[in-house]
Amino acid sequence: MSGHACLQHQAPANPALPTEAVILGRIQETEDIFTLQLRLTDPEQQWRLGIQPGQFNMLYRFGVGEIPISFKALGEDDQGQPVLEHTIRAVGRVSRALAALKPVERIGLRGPFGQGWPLHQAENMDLCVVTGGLGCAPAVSIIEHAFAHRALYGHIHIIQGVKHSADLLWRSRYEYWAQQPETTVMMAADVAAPGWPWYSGRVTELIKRLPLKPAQTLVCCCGPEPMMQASAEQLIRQQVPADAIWLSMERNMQCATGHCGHCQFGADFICRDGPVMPYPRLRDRLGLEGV
Amino acid sequence: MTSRRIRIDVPALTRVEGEGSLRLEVRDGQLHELGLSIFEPPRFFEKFLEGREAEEVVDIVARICGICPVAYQMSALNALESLSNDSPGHWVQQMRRVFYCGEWLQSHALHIHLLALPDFLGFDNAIAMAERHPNEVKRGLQLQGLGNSLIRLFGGRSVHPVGARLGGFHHAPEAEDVRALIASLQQAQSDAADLTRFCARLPLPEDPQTFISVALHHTDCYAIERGTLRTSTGLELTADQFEQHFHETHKPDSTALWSDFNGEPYLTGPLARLNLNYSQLPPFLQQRLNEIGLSLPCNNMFMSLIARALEIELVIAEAIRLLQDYMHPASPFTPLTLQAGSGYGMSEAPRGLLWHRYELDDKGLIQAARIVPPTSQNQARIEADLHRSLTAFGLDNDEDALRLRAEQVIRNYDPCISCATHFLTLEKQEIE
Amino acid sequence: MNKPRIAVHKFSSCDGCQLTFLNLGEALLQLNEQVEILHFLEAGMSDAETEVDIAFVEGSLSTPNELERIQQVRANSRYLVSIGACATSGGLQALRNLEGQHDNWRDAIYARPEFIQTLKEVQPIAAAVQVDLELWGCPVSSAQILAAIRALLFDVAPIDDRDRVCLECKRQQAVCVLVTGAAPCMGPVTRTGCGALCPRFGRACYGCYGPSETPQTDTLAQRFAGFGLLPDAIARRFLLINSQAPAFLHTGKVFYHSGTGDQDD
Amino acid sequence: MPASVYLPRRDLQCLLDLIVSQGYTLKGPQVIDGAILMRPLNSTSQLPKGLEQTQAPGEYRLQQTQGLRHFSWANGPQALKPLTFVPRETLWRSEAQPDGTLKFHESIDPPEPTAVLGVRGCDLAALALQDQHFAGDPYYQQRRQSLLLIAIDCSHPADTCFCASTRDGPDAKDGFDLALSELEEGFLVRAGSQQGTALMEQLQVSEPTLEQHQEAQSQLEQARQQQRHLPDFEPAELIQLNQHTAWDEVADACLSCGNCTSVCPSCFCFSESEAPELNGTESSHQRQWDSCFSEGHSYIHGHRFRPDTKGRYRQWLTHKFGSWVEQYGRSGCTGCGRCISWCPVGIDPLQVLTQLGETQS
Ligand SMILES: Cc1cc2nc3c(=O)[nH]c(=O)nc-3n(C[C@H](O)[C@H](O)[C@H](O)COP(=O)(O)OP(=O)(O)OC[C@H]3O[C@@H](n4cnc5c(N)ncnc54)[C@H](O)[C@@H]3O)c2cc1C
Ligand code: SF4
Ligand code: SF4
Ligand code: SF4
Repeated sequence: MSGHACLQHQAPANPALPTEAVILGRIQETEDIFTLQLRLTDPEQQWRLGIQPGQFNMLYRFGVGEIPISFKALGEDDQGQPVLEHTIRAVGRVSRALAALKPVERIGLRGPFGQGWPLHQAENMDLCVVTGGLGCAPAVSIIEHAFAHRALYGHIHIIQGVKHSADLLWRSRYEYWAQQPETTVMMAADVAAPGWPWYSGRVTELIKRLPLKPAQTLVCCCGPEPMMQASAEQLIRQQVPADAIWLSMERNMQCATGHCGHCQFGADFICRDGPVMPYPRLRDRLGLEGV
Repeated sequence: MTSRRIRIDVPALTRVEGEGSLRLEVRDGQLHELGLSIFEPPRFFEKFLEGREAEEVVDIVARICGICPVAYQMSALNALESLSNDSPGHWVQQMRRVFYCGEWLQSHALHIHLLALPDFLGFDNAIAMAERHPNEVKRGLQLQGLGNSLIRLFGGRSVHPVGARLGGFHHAPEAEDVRALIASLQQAQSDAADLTRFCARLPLPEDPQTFISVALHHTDCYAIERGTLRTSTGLELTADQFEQHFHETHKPDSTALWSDFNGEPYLTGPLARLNLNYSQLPPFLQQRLNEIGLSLPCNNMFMSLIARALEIELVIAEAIRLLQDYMHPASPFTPLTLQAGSGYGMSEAPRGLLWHRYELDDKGLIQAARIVPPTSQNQARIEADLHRSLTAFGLDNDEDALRLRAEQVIRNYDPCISCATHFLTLEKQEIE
Repeated sequence: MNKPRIAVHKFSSCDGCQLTFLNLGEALLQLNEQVEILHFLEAGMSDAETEVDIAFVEGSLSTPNELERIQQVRANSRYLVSIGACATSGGLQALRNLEGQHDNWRDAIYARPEFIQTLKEVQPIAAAVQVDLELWGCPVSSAQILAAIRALLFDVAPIDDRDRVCLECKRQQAVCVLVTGAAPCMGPVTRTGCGALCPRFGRACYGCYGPSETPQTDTLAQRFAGFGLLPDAIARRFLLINSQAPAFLHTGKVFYHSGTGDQDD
Repeated sequence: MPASVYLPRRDLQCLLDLIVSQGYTLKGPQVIDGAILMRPLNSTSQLPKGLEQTQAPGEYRLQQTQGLRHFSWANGPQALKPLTFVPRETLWRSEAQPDGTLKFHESIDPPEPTAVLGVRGCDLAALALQDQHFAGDPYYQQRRQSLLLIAIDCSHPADTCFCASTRDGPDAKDGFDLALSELEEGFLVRAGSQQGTALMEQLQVSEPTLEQHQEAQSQLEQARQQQRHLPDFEPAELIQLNQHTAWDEVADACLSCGNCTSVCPSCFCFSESEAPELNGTESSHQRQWDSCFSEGHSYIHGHRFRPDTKGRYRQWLTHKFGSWVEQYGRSGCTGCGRCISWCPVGIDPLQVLTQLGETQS
């Protein structure tokens, strides 16, 4: 049982057309990461709240453009009504323009798009969430989901790797998770500044130390492709079945409906066939330059 | 008169094309110093033309001036094509005239509305003026836009158009685009007539002076894209005779050269053209002259404004006439073979005579080029005019009034200072 | 609400890019509702020293005075946009850099060369000060200008489209002049923005928008050679309006004065 | 093969009139700027007559002959793609209301019914591929459904054509409403849809003679004798040949200009952009043809997956001939040869494939 089952999925007549969402809340998470809490203003569009962890929406800033942003979580407003949460890092044109918005302002939204994490397959299993790089929203969504439905999952391993210890964003979040029962949080920095309490070295080294139960672990991995590949291969060496390893991929996306061609990864359209995909499907192509 | 010293420095003239400055000093009721200087840095265009193919010339000379690129292209083509035994033919000749009408229309409308009118209606600029006179400004912008559309029809874009080539055009407009444009031109005719009337009602200063008018003349029509050179002194010259009578000198505080006609300042531009060719205006414009009570020839430079308005009416009518029976040609150009030698050409840029000379070698490359644009020709006239009009206006006027009057006088010539800087030729040395 | 303040400055140029503003037609009046134009000599606003949010700079740097003036413009503006080939690459007048003949030319032309203060080399704006956005093209189009202003009004960086003319040429359904007529078209290495004007008019692009991203200029030059163009003619294709843009300069120089096949010896 | 009827050449105009009388805007081949383009057509006199062409890598030339045929050439720079997947269009508009709310308006104009005369087998095959790709795209679908297609069996393939080896030509296989086979004196006409049958029934036609059948047959046989062929290679393995030196060679020769993808009738990539009005209260969201040869195609913030020509060429070739098979059950190439002719430097992907295939096996 996952998500809000009451929300029926309903395909829109024109998947290219956004609907309006109002910003109810805006949380500054770090200097350049912020979370938007959104409500869809059109009652007929509420089906979109059926979005699952790992899926994404296209968020539109009026006059500027649209970008793909992963679903983070469904929260609640004061009245107990669901609000859609997206966590965004301000990096370029559109994301910065979104960052400038305040509550009550409106944006456009369309989605959900793509394949999310395999929640059903994960039920009753241990979860191992491996992320690399700077703040990875798809990983957060599955962790949030697992804590929201804690009974459905076994042990939760959270592994985060960063290049430099200073890159770790959202430290408080990890510290909070680390305090939860049945939860392991481990962090690695390739280069660590003095005072870094966690591991310094590669994520794969951390993975080696994990007390995994390979046969009953589902891996959710998200981050730079070389890191995901190395992690997956390491996990396989530790007897985790390849098809229990899931990766969240990233490519340029314009339409999110599998038409614009930008997100092709070999034969897959990341927006439609992914972004979350099982490792065996990606294995041959990962690491091929220019694919 | 009490002893008074006024120094007026307009370090950067506004509402002229390009950059120039004005300095004048009145001492004890006498104009002590007066200097219009142009400090556009030299761009050495004539040098860049050396070693280029004849085909490349139109794209290069267009870039001397963003305001009247068509004029540069047409004068250059006239000069280069004079080196061929063939001519581009009737269709090309007519369509070049239409193309040129577009430039007159856009340039004159721009000058009247954005550059000159604010002077006479008491605003700093057209945008401020638009708040009080929205309809007039919109009308002007629409006329200007129409001129641009006409240029675009043949050139793709209105600044540095890409359509002109040796022997004709690269591309002939589609008949349906021509039809659409004729409709807009017809609609604009009453606006243009209103514009002339509007200008004629403005309280333009009375300021008669004597000057020599120089303009092209053509037996068949009001000269625009071709003709022979005529002066109000009764001379008639072909392009190759120009250098015998017109000379340029370098004035120290300026990057521009000054041109004179047998040692005298002279006027080129709308008023000079009208003075020499008014009898060729179509009947409806003869009527308009009566209606507004303008008698020609006219020796008041302030009437240049009205001359431009009349020429706007003229080119709209000309464009309609020439496009009326538009036929898509089998080819938009005639292939021409150019012989080695010196080619001379001229045409009437919106602000006056534009003369070119090219020396072509037997490989088809340009050996030398010389270009004399209108602003250098009017330069001496502008200074003479400033002297005269400011004195007539009354040097005891206050500083602001003097400055405004001086600027108005300069704007009468619609000087295009960006072009005023490249007519730099080696020949000058010899003359010095 | 305070309207953003705008200035339009002119350096060595033909005025064509400024004219893009004056050619906006009624959009010019609309623009005036959105922004406050403080300095724009040709339009009659003169306040060169005022602080502005956006300064548009036309023209290249070719005198010592211009070098000083651009510093001041930079200091006074939050966002500096260079517009047109002159400002972005030196423009046509930068052709004089190639010959290095500046002093000779000047002395030969002017009776009083001591009054002519010019730099030995024509430079683009970015050679002297930091430029926030470059709008290429000779001239820039009004669509480019309006898009840039609109983006800045939304407080976002304008889009810098570096695709080549070929892509737009095909979108416009123009027929390729290179393939049908062996015309030495610069479209494959030239930045889009003009709407593929020249090919639509049946002629070869002459590169007035400057180099595109990853411009394969050497490859294209080889193709021109295959069409029978002599080295100097190839050089002239690259060394024209954007002769100082590195990619064009590089390939142009390879062929420049490298022999036309009819030397005396 | 469905029964065909004979239409004398002089009666071709009747077919055009019939189509127009049914409310279609008719487009057909015409010579524009030295190439054959599909333009509004109302008279057979606008059609090329006796026109032939030579196509070679990077070269396309038309020649006028004394012949009477209207279709004695292979193709122009574009297939049907611009009619269904248009080069640039607005997808929707948004409006910022004074109260701060946003309104979205879908922008799909009902297309006018359009008939196209002169469609080739390779183009029909490519259309079928795009039909698959754009299945869920309302913008494409609307226009697609308004098309009436009059195909022509190709009698004069160009040197660049290899449709026989992709099995998409030279004759029109399916997906047309009517198909014509041009003979010296007239046309054999066959219907491929109910609409086509209905049209055919309204034409003044006769039974074809045995000779006419034979003429069509031998002409087709001859058209099948093409010089170029799809080389042998294993589509699924193409992408694994990532390090092959063939890529370096082609990267040196290629301009990264994207002409090959733009003329390719099956290429579907597009990019989206926002075009806000100056007033700041209205904006339109547009899409336009893009190409895997553009820098934006592989861009994500801070990284380009294919920064250079090598990677871009590899994407084009491995997608078109490789991953396409996995995506849509067949290769994305229908043998029209456009990418060969319209490449400004005359790169022939078949040669690159051959090179790749040689070391592969
Ligand atoms: C499936 C998916 C989920 C994502 N989820 C999140 C998330 O939850 N939070 C978050 O902060 N970021 C997320 N990203 C990345 C986010 O989409 C980019 O940071 C964003 O597109 C950058 O756009 P920009 O206009 O700010 O940057 P610019 O660098 O100005 O980019 C210009 C344009 O390029 C395209 N583009 C650039 N980067 C990317 C990218 N990484 N992916 C796709 N298109 C791109 C967009 O069209 C963008 O507008 C996700 C990306 C994908 C593909
Ligand atoms: S096609 Fe080339 S030369 Fe012509 S306008 Fe465009 S960029 Fe300039
Ligand atoms: S990825 Fe390249 S080859 Fe594939 S459809 Fe897009 S443009 Fe064509
Ligand atoms: S293969 Fe040819 S057409 Fe395609 S991108 Fe390269 S040069 Fe351009």
